[in-house]
Amino acid sequence: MATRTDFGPPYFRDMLPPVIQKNYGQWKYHERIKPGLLVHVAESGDRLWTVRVGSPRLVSTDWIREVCDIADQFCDGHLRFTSRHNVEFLVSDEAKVEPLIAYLQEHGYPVGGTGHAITNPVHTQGWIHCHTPATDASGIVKAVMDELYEYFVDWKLPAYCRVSLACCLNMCGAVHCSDVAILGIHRKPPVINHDVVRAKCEIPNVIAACPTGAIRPDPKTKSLIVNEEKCMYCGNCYTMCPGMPLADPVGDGVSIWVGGKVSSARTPPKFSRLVIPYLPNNPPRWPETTAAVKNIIETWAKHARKHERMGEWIDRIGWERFFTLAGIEFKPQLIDDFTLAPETYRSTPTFKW
Amino acid sequence: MATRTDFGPPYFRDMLPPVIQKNYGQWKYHERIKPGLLVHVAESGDRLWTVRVGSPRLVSTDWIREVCDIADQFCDGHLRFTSRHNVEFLVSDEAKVEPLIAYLQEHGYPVGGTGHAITNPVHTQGWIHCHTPATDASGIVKAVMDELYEYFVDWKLPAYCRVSLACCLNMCGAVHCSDVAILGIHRKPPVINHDVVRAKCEIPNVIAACPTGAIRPDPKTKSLIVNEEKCMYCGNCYTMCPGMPLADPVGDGVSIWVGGKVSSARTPPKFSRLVIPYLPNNPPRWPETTAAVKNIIETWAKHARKHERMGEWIDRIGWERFFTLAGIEFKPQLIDDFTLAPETYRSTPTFKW
Amino acid sequence: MADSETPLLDELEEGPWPSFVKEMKRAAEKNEAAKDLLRQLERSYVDKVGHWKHGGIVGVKGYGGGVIGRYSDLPEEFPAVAEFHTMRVNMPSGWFYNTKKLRELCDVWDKHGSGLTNMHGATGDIILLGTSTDHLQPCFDDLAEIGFDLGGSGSDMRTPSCCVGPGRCEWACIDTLELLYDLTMTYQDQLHRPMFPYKSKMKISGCPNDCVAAVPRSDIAIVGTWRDKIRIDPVEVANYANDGLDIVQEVVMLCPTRCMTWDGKTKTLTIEDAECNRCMHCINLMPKALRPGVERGATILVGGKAPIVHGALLSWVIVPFMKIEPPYTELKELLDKIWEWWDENGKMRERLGELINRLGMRNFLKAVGLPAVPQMVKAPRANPYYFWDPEEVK
Amino acid sequence: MADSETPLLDELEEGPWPSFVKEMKRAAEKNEAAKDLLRQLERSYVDKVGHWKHGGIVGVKGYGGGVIGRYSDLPEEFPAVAEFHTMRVNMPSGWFYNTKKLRELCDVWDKHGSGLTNMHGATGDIILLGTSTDHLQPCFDDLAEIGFDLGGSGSDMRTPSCCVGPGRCEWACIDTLELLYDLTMTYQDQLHRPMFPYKSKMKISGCPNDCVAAVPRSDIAIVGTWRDKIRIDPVEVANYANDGLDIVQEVVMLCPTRCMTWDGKTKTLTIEDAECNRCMHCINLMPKALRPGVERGATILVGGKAPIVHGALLSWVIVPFMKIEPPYTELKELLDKIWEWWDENGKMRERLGELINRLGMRNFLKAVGLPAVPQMVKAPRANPYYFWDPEEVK
Ligand code: SRM
Ligand code: SRM
Ligand code: SRM
Ligand code: SRM
Ligand code: SF4
Ligand code: SF4
Ligand code: SF4
Ligand code: SF4
Ligand code: SF4
Ligand code: SF4
Ligand code: SF4
Ligand code: SF4
Repeated sequence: MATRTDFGPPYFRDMLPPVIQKNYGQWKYHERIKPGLLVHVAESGDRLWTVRVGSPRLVSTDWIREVCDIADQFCDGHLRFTSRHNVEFLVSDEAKVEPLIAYLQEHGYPVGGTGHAITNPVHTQGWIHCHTPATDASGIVKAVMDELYEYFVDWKLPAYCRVSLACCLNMCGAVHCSDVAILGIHRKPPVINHDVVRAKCEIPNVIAACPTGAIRPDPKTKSLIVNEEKCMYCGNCYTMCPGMPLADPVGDGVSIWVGGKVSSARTPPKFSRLVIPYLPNNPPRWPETTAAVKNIIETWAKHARKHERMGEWIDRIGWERFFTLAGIEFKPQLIDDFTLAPETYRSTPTFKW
Repeated sequence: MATRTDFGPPYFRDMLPPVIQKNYGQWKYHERIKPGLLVHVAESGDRLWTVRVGSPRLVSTDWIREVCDIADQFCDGHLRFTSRHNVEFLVSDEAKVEPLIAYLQEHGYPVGGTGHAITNPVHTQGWIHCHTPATDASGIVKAVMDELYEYFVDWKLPAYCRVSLACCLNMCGAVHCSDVAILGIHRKPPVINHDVVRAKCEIPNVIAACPTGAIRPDPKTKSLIVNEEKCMYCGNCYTMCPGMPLADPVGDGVSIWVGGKVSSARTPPKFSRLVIPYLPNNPPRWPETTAAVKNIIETWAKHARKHERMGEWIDRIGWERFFTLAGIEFKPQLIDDFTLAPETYRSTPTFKW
Repeated sequence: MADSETPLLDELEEGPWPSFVKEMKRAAEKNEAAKDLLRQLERSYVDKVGHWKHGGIVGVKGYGGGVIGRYSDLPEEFPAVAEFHTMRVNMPSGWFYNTKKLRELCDVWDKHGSGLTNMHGATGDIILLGTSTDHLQPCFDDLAEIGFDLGGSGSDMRTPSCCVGPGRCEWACIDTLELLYDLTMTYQDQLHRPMFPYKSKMKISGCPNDCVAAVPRSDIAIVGTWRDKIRIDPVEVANYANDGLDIVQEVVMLCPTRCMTWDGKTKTLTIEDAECNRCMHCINLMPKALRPGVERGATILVGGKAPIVHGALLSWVIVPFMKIEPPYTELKELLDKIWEWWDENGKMRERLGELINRLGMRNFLKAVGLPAVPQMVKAPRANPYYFWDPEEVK
Repeated sequence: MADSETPLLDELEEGPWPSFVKEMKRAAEKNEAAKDLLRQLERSYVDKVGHWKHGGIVGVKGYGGGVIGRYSDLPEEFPAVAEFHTMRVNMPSGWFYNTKKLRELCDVWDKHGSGLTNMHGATGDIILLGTSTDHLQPCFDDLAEIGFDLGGSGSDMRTPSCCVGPGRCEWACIDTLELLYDLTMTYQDQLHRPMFPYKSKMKISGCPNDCVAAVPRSDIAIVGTWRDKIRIDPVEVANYANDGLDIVQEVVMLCPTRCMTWDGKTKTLTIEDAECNRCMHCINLMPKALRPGVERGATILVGGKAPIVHGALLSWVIVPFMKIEPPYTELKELLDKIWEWWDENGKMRERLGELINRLGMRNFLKAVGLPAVPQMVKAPRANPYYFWDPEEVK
């Protein structure tokens, strides 16, 4: 059999429930009925209920089949996933909405994640499957979400709050614009294995990969030298060359970033910014990390105005005030010294004590 | 006679009028009585009137003596200059205030420059005395201020407005944070005189001086080569090396920048930003430049709210709206492509049409 | 518990949030690889480092991407994950499924892989997590059978994604789902065969809420918007006010352009539409009363990416407004020009945004034939270091 | 007019703004150099280029700076400006003069120079515009006689300047005039003998209004501020309101931190002082009613400069608050450390701000012994590229 290629993904229209087929592009408005439950009303008057549940993302085929069973029972076999990896059950029969929710709650599916809630953290592979992690992904997310559970299933927050995690600076979790980001970091330069470098790496490419120009060729060893003063442990050299591993039980850990956002609602997208440069890897529950995240979110929840995202709140009160309110110590690492650093320095005597 | 050195400037206390000697550091409040006239009231109840007049800055000793005569007549011989080169007559006798003003107005001294006015443009040498100008200084300032005169002697503006001029990118006029800046620019790369380069220039220093790395040594001529594609005519190489002049009657001219500010009142200091990349040198009155400056100021005056500086107004309405309101065409040069350029790009679909 | 091989991970079975450890254990019941994965992960929890070797190139016939090779660095201890490659499977637009398709997928994966998946990966693919080299081709063939193709990896166009859009959202200004499908099909070659200087990501959101994070997370972001006025239903506005929405505090005061006024007496909301920047906030708060305009299209932004190499970037506006209608010719011509310029000028591992920074936005715009407009910038330049075409200087 | 040698410049005698051309003509009546300057300038107005040669090093005994050498490139045509050097004369603090001193200065300059001056130069000096090489030393000697010393030029500390401060301003939080005099005297050597990698400017403003443009225009900016509460005189506040100041629109709404509330009924203004950032706006609008607090000092900012070489910079906060009292020991120790670090590490023509950017703020702070505090930044870093001391990683 000749291999068929380039046929693309299944056509989405074949997947849509009839109510969507009929009202495609003809939605008029929606309402948030309660946490985890939306209703969308079409111009035709038709209604579509969505019940959103949290997923661990790393799931077995059994879990998928289970979810399918539920969709068969309540949604005529239709469901979708969200851009943040939640499951959405698409219900066209009002009578099935409450039974579905009851069923889900009974079976341990967290119903929520809509509106002014914390939704599913976008995250990454970590020790499960990647070769460059500075921390785990699924484990921290589980530990953090156990702590933040109430904010997923209920509306207790002033605004949206997106928590994300990436296990190394590659930032596959695209944490760079999250209200709260958890980012794995290394703190030690690569330990060079010259044999591997010689055998497997293209020296010029490795040199070019270093953002700070810390790597230079070593004619003596026919390998590389890292200027450790200039290395900020990004791991980019390791991505290019297996001879330069950075992972280290003492060096590795987690950093916390806050105030990013993606949407352009009210204010344009913002980058998340470093507030805690290092917390240790402390499996299985990363207590320092979960505590830090919870503290930040609850400080924000306590002080922000309605509809004010983390970053919008901080922009209003000032970063210096954020640190006092959250009780976080300001560390030298927080001061930028990369290429756009001057844009972050304060050029005015106006600030708060 | 052995030369005396390092004795420093005259001691300022010897210059202070008695009312200041007495009330030094004990001022309580001030009032802006009318354009050009301030009164400062001391804790002691003493009062000091200040009458401010515009100066052409480039003045003869005769002018200084004339001003001294006036100070002798009305101020017991005391006066000062301001950080923007105006003269301030310091009057301690209320009875002399109005006669002084009458005298000044009669003799062609512009009384004004205080409060919500345009004050004296900080400016530079231009063709009068510098070796690197791309335009003149005093001439444009005179032409512009003739047009803006009413805004100096009266309070017709929503807020402070600082106009400044520098005749080359060295920006001695420190125009980089002005409400409206007039900046001389070259538009042609240096024309290299290899003999001069060889005789007078330190090649490595010239190469290092170029912000874009456009200069490289030419082993053949023992001189330099400029990569014209990379040259943005900053003139920095010429500052280092007389063999690289850029001045050119066709290439040279003026650019217009807006929205900068210095004070931290309300909002932190801001840089001025390019809105017109080139206007021709058209002495003696630079009509294109004066018209452009006037148009910008009057557009701002018409649309801004009270106390809203040029840059604050633009920040509120958005730069895209500034261009439509001012009727200025947006040119490709306005888009940054220097080192901090990405910070100026728009990362949101939210803007005005 | 005392005898458990995975005491640390076992702790993560507790707690209200659904447990990935439970999922791993479920898979481990049927699958040796899943079992060894669990054991190796426990080891990582003890050692505080990962236990995968660096990289490894594997694939399926005719494709250059779509599979991530992975090998344990402790193959003796965990032989079932000695080879443990991931397949990235292209999801349907909007992640819509019927249960039939999903079950078929599960069957294929139980046959060939660990039975573990990510639903979904951060780029949007279905991630089939862990199989051996010799299963790759058969697995692909079986996937093809049920209509699932691979997504991207390596220096290719990555699997593009889009928000739910017209499928369920009243604000979709463009047909995100159909556009995504069309582009995916048009660029199958770019998706499957790495040929670029580096990865290129595309994401499509139906409106500025950007539910698929196009602006920060894609080299090419297509975000729906409109050119005309917000449509107001005054009766519904008044209803929101009556129902307790504080229109002044929650809407008017948070409008970034302050282009709204509220007359509390007549309960009338007025929008000075020319000053509205279409941020969606007021619409978000009153979906029954306010709606995007009817002259719809998209803003195109480019350059977004994560930090590697020169720092993270958000995408930048290069086309303020483009009509987006089949066959999407204008858009595709632009995409082709962008990729061509990048392909010609980009260094290895240089994303589009970094190349634009290196060569200058001005050069980029010229190369792809776009005019400079103020909508592209937050503010014009503050430095006087700009260039002239010798033609202009006469 | 038809016969005038300077028809273009003559046009600039018209109009309401005082004319520098008139001034030049006045000087030209008595002085040949002033006359040739006028004629050469007319030539520039025709040619649209300057007519001065590049540079030229001249000076007075014992000093390395203070004189700007200048030579005409048309010496045959304009022989009286063949040599036409400028002397930068250090002005008194706050540009305060009595007429006696000024007349003495005029006499010296009429004797030795063109009779033309700038009152003042953009850095603050008295600019004596144009003399010949052989007059430099005698002119300096005569200036010394009447107590005027030279200012800076070249790679030295430039003539520092300050706002009028306690001389006439109720808001001065530090004694700008005295501090300026003291620093000028302390650093005479640095001022007169170029010894740095490049120029170093210092400016002192008494409050955040920054009337001497310290933040954008100096490498080292000293700006007065306070730590405690704004002092309110409630009666005067009410008076302003009664006199027509719209306290809500003009004050409260423009307060950047929105830390003020206005009770229209009782005419009471309340400031939540902890949230005030001391921007001065409310004080500026109601000088009779509001005043800076009493615990006063200065914020120190460094790095400001014009664009050459790597782009313009505004100064950055490095000390949020420092008491500024004679003998200013803490301040001077800091200045010494800053210059020392710059001197040791700076490349030729590298201003302080550029050096900090090149070596990193972190390194700078460490070298001068200042702790990292949030007041130094608008926002913490957004990129994950940061360093650790090996000592910290244990
Ligand atoms: C289902 C989903 C789209 C999809 O194709 O999968 C979606 C669906 C909706 N979004 Fe979203 N958003 C979805 C991801 C996002 C993201 C992307 C992300 O988080 O990575 C964003 C950007 C977040 C950010 O700024 O960091 C996003 C920012 C918004 C906003 C703007 C919120 C804000 O004020 O900043 C709205 C408007 C609102 O709800 O007020 C919105 C509104 C909506 C509405 C109300 C749109 C509608 O009329 O149907 C939908 C229900 C929202 C809810 O959760 O209450 N959606 N939405 C995504 C659900 C993710 C999840 O499982 O939690
Ligand atoms: C005399 C002078 C100081 C000196 O030592 O020479 C001075 C004197 C005063 N300034 Fe100033 N400022 C002086 C240059 C400046 C500068 C510097 C500059 O323009 O280069 C600034 C920064 C301008 C900028 O932001 O671009 C400056 C920004 C202010 C401000 C803040 C204005 C704002 O809203 O942004 C105030 C407060 C106010 O007036 O409301 C102020 C207030 C004052 C007060 C009211 C202070 C006082 O209580 O005496 C003085 C009279 C102001 C007036 O003109 O109405 N002064 N003032 C300077 C006069 C320059 C001139 O001749 O025009
Ligand atoms: C699987 C996934 C994480 C996840 O758990 O979901 C992932 C996993 C990897 N990413 Fe990623 N990236 C994944 C989404 C992302 C995203 C998010 C997105 O696409 O929206 C980003 C940030 C956005 C971006 O591309 O800028 C991302 C930015 C990176 C980078 C840094 C790229 C950059 O220019 O900054 C690298 C490093 C590289 O390419 O060398 C990288 C590299 C990798 C590699 C291939 C590791 C490597 O160095 O070669 C990881 C393989 C892990 C494994 O063994 O399975 N991954 N990666 C995501 C892909 C799943 C999918 O196809 O759906
Ligand atoms: C006279 C004066 C302009 C004026 O008409 O007032 C002036 C004139 C010159 N400046 Fe300046 N600068 C003058 C204040 C400034 C200022 C304003 C300030 O000090 O507040 C600046 C911007 C602030 C700064 O320093 O960053 C300034 C930034 C420059 C620069 C660019 C420095 C930079 O780092 O960006 C240069 C170029 C250089 O140093 O090579 C320069 C160089 C020059 C030279 C020496 C020309 C040269 O390339 O060698 C000019 C001599 C002109 C002449 O023949 O008389 N001048 N120069 C000002 C000094 C008068 C005084 O002492 O009071
Ligand atoms: S963030 Fe880093 S460690 Fe985590 S999956 Fe991506 S590349 Fe791997
Ligand atoms: S880890 Fe990053 S900074 Fe360090 S040597 Fe490798 S590429 Fe360079
Ligand atoms: S701005 Fe340029 S041309 Fe003008 S005085 Fe300064 S250095 Fe000379
Ligand atoms: S003018 Fe400026 S950019 Fe051009 S070569 Fe000289 S230093 Fe370089
Ligand atoms: S991006 Fe806009 S159109 Fe798409 S789902 Fe979100 S709110 Fe709806
Ligand atoms: S969409 Fe945004 S900018 Fe437009 S009126 Fe609504 S809140 Fe204001
Ligand atoms: S800076 Fe402040 S103290 Fe100095 S003159 Fe201006 S307002 Fe007064
Ligand atoms: S000084 Fe500025 S921040 Fe403080 S209360 Fe007044 S206006 Fe507000």
